[in-house]
Amino acid sequence: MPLDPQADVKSRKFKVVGTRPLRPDGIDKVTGRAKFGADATAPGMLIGRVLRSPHAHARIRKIDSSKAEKLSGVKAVITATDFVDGADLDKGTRDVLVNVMARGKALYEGHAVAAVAAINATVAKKALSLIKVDYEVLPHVTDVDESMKPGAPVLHDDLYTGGVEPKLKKASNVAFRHEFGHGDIEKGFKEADVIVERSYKTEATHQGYIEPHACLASVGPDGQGELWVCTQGHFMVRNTCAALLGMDVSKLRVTASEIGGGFGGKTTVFIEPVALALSRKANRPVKVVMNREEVFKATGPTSSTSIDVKIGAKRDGRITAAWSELRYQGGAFPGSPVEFGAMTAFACYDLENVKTIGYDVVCNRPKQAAYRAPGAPMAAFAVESTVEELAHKIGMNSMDLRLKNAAKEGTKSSYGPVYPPIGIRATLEAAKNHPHYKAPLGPNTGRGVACGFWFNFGGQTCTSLNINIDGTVALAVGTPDIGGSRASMCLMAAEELGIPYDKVRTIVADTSSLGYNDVTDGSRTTFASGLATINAARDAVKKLCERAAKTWGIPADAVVWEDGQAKPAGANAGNFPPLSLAELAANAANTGGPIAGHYEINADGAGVSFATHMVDAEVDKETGKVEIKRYTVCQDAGKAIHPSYVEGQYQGGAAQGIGWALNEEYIYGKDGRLQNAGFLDYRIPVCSDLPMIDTVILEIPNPGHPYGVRGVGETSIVPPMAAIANAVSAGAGVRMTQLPMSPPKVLKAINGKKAGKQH
Amino acid sequence: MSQVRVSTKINGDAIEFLCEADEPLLDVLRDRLGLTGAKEGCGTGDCGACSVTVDGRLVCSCLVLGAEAEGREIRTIEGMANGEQLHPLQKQFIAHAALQCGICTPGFLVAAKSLLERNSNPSEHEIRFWLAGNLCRCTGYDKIVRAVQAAAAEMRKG
Amino acid sequence: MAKIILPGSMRAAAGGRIEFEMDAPNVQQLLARLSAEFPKLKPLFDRGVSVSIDNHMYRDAELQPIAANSEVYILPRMQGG
Amino acid sequence: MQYEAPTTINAAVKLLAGKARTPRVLGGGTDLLVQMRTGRIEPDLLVDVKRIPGMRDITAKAGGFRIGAAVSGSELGENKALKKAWPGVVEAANLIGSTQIQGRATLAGNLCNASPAADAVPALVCAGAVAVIAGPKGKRSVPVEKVPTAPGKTCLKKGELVEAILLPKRAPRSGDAYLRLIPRSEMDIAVVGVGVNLTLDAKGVCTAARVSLGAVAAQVLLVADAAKALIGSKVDDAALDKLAAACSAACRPIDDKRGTKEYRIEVAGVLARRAAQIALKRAKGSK
Repeated sequence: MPLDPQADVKSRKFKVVGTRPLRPDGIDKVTGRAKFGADATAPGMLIGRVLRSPHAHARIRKIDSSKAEKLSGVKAVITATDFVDGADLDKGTRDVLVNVMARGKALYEGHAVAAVAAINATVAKKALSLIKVDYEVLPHVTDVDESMKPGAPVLHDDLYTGGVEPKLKKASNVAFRHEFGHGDIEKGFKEADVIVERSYKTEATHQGYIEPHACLASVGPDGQGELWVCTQGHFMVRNTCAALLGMDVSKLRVTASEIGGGFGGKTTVFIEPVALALSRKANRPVKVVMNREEVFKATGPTSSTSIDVKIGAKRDGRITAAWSELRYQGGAFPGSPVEFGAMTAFACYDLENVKTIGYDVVCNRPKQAAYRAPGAPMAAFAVESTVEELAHKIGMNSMDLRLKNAAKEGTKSSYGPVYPPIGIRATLEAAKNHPHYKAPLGPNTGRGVACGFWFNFGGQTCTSLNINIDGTVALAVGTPDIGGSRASMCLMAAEELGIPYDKVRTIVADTSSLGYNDVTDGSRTTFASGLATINAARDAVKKLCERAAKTWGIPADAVVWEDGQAKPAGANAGNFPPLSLAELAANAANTGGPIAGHYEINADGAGVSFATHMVDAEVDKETGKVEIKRYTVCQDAGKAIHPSYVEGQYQGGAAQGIGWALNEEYIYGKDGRLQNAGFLDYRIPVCSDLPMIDTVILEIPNPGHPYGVRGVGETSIVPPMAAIANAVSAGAGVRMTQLPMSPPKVLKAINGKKAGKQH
Repeated sequence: MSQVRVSTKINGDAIEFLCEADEPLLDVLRDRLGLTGAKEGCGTGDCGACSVTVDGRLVCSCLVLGAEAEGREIRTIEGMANGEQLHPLQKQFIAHAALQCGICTPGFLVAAKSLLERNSNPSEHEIRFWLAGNLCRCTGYDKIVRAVQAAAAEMRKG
Repeated sequence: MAKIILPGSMRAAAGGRIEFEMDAPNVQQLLARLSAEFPKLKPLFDRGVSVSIDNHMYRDAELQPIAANSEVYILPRMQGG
Repeated sequence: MQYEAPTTINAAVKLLAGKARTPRVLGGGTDLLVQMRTGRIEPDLLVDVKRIPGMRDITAKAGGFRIGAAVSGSELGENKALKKAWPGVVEAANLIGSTQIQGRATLAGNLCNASPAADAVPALVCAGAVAVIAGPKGKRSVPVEKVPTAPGKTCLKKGELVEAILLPKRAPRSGDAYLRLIPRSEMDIAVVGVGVNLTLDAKGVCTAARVSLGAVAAQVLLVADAAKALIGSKVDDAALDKLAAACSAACRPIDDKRGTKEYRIEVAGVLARRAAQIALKRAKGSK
């Protein structure tokens, strides 16, 4: 992969990168013209609806759909038997197959058991009521600690804990045991003057994207299929659906609609294979749109967790040992992000002795999906809360304690590799020097600080850049735009080509128009699609120079590209007036035909990213209600391509973290059913809950990207819960160890402190 | 189920449609009239993505029946711009990067317009509480509030 | 020889160790040799791994060359939201 | 299902008293449409009362106010005279849902939905409001606290509907207030709600008071002991302590997803104290 040395990145003077032009999709989105998942229709379109399990755990004895099939207007009814049997699928894909449509057992309330396609929603609804499912209700478990206990109802009798030897004799709900770290923990704790040990719990939260999952599928008798869908990765959707339906990948074309939020929740499939299977059976286009209740019950929230942390330090604040055991439930299938929790828990610090153990646990809840820096925010909540307490116990300013132990270039990370240049120290210093840090606090108000880390990654990426006849540029990328990335792509292409931003139009191409692209996740799009865009542009520039050379009859290497023009490299190259991109494009037919640039890569070298958040929280000590009074985010972006959308990622991550910290939670009843599957009682922050969110963009260039870009989307949700817990604990005068910190929990803690139960 | 015949005005145009007696106005707009700018985020009046005005009153179209539109005047996001001329709110939302994914944007714009029609110089507090029924999961609301303030200022200048 | 470090979760499967001195031209052959020596590692590798070679992270790196003095960390396959 | 929009009360009563098995009155519809969507109810007839003259009017009556059953929260908030006389009632009504919900939701609907957590009801109860009910046998007036009989149930008989809510004439030196606890700043159902309405004499001694609690029992409670705690006092700390104690003592709450028993009991007292202080300030400020 071509790397510009970091010196170049630092010294480089950008022309358009770093400016704040209007986004290309802006007008469509403010006029209601933009087409999202549910906005598509097709001739002869049917409406698909899914029948879901009312039980948290039940054996499916029999499904009788005969009455539904006979109902006038019903065109197809499907169950698990309408998909492949899964024998040839890898374990991960097989789990998706079973999650998409239950086989043998319903593993959580909302688990799909059948689906219908009918001429309208009314008939489809009636048809669902006519499908009779014979359930044998089984004992269930929804709490992570309960699920690990011997004697808990076992979800999968073929699930044996991985990562332990010898193999356990009994199947259990513990899917895997992870372990990371280095040094000698026991030795480290012996050296410590002060040790703080605490246990924490966090509830499951949902990504809460405002657009429910929606798709429109059309499969013909020839097996050719089309799918319109809101997703973070239409190539992933194509490959997974083809596998689940036994289709050739080439026969399925997937088009990504505008997407109304994802945050990780749209990195897998739920209704897409169902819609395709219904369409295949009915031989008609079928539209399936989830309602909000289905989104909460049957998509992929993140893990609820139970975490123990123990940290020891010298009187001077130097941490001598750090240990954590993390237990994450990932719903009804293995794959909770506990390994990333265990890897990131202490990633902000330079530690001699560190050890983390993670348990991946299954229980009767929907299969978790990625949520923004999967696994990291809960671990950061536990660790950064403990670090804060440690500082208090030592009698040291917690900001200084963090600075004293902060990781730096050359630090061996808690998950293994040694860090290249990183920004943790810079974000801490930016926070410490921010006016917010010195501002006076109101009554019953606490100020909290916390750090966060995320890996970021690159992944498979393919872009195509076509020079149009008038010198404008059409750029095709394969990564859905979930937060304004088309604007960033236009900026990077314009920068390389030396043309104005508005001469470039970026589209998200369908799966038949480009090579495979990984999902828009891992904060990879501006990094990886940006990298591919820059190199596709450079490929085009090379060809443009060749065309100029041809025109002038001089060698290609005697031509340089400057300010959107081909010029002779120097006096001895000959004296020719520059040829602009527009001129070269207009004459392309005579110099060798269309001019295009391409680039394919499996991008690595995505730089890790750090953030420090600072928050003031006021606590009503009589009711336990918390109000966020002020919030500041300091984060390393490497290089901000479009600063407005970098700020937007910082602010959005902070806001989601505030919801997670204060009020968002999955609430289960004794019956194992979700009690708050709606926006009324699943309380995401509303406009009047929040203050303005101040941002500080730091730019410590990532050597792995030509412009120094680091992903920014995920790191911003890692520190908030810890920062807010530290602020609320200070304001309430009692350490909060459970999320969410809802009014009843906070008041109970305050009363407990009064009664001398906790200090 | 007996269908209801409704004559109404949408964005100034006289419109007639047939709908089910229990069919929400949102479904009529989206599925029968092709006005998909109003979005269904929840269907229970908790997210505001389906905001429209009925006789100048801001409502969730998922909580209004199509049948109730008889003789009323409905305004939707599709009627907000004056031909090619964007409403100041639309301009400022783009200029302030007040949208990321954009699914909540039509609802916010319709709601904010209704606020500025009643209060030409709202405080941040007034803006935040007026818009509390419009959920946005991307932006943290910061840039949305700033965009509304900027549009209000632009409109006061006239 | 290159220094290979496995995650702690593979210790049991690798006969109680996680650090190895081993030469392999690339990641694919490294994993093959480790699996040959410790068959119980194979299923763990098959879950998917990311690899850090000399502090550079790779998610799909089968053919990444490994130098004689490289430091190689086997890590879980990266995901994101 | 059938939709009707009659233009007279009699026509509405006739429809509701007719052969429809599960008729429902459609006012603002902000609860009704949600219940229909979630399948909790499946009405065979909807009677939209918004086209009946007077249903959307607020008029002065016997020194008080007559509020038509279809008047929306926004319309209440925009009526200066009503807001001046009954600020607690108006602020309670305006707490229901979002601006969008306010464009539709009505006092009568909030009352007839018969939710123990309804925000407007405690304020109406302590205001001594009366519901005017029209039916096949003519009209009757019922104190609002008597309208809900159980969660989701009312005293309305087949064919009856609430036509208007009456608020009494305001005595001098009177003030009311409503406070609720919700986890967010907006958009939530009350975990606890407290209404206080009091009147002072020239010396500032409380001569009359009504105190009501929401979301702490199967129905909104009118708490006589809480009123006693205020009457005869200058609403000083001692009286407020008694008020808080009486309110907490009156609670018969449940544990649910929105709050615990002990939380509701404790916070009922806290909010009662705060609401009484606001009501007192308003009473002193009013002529």
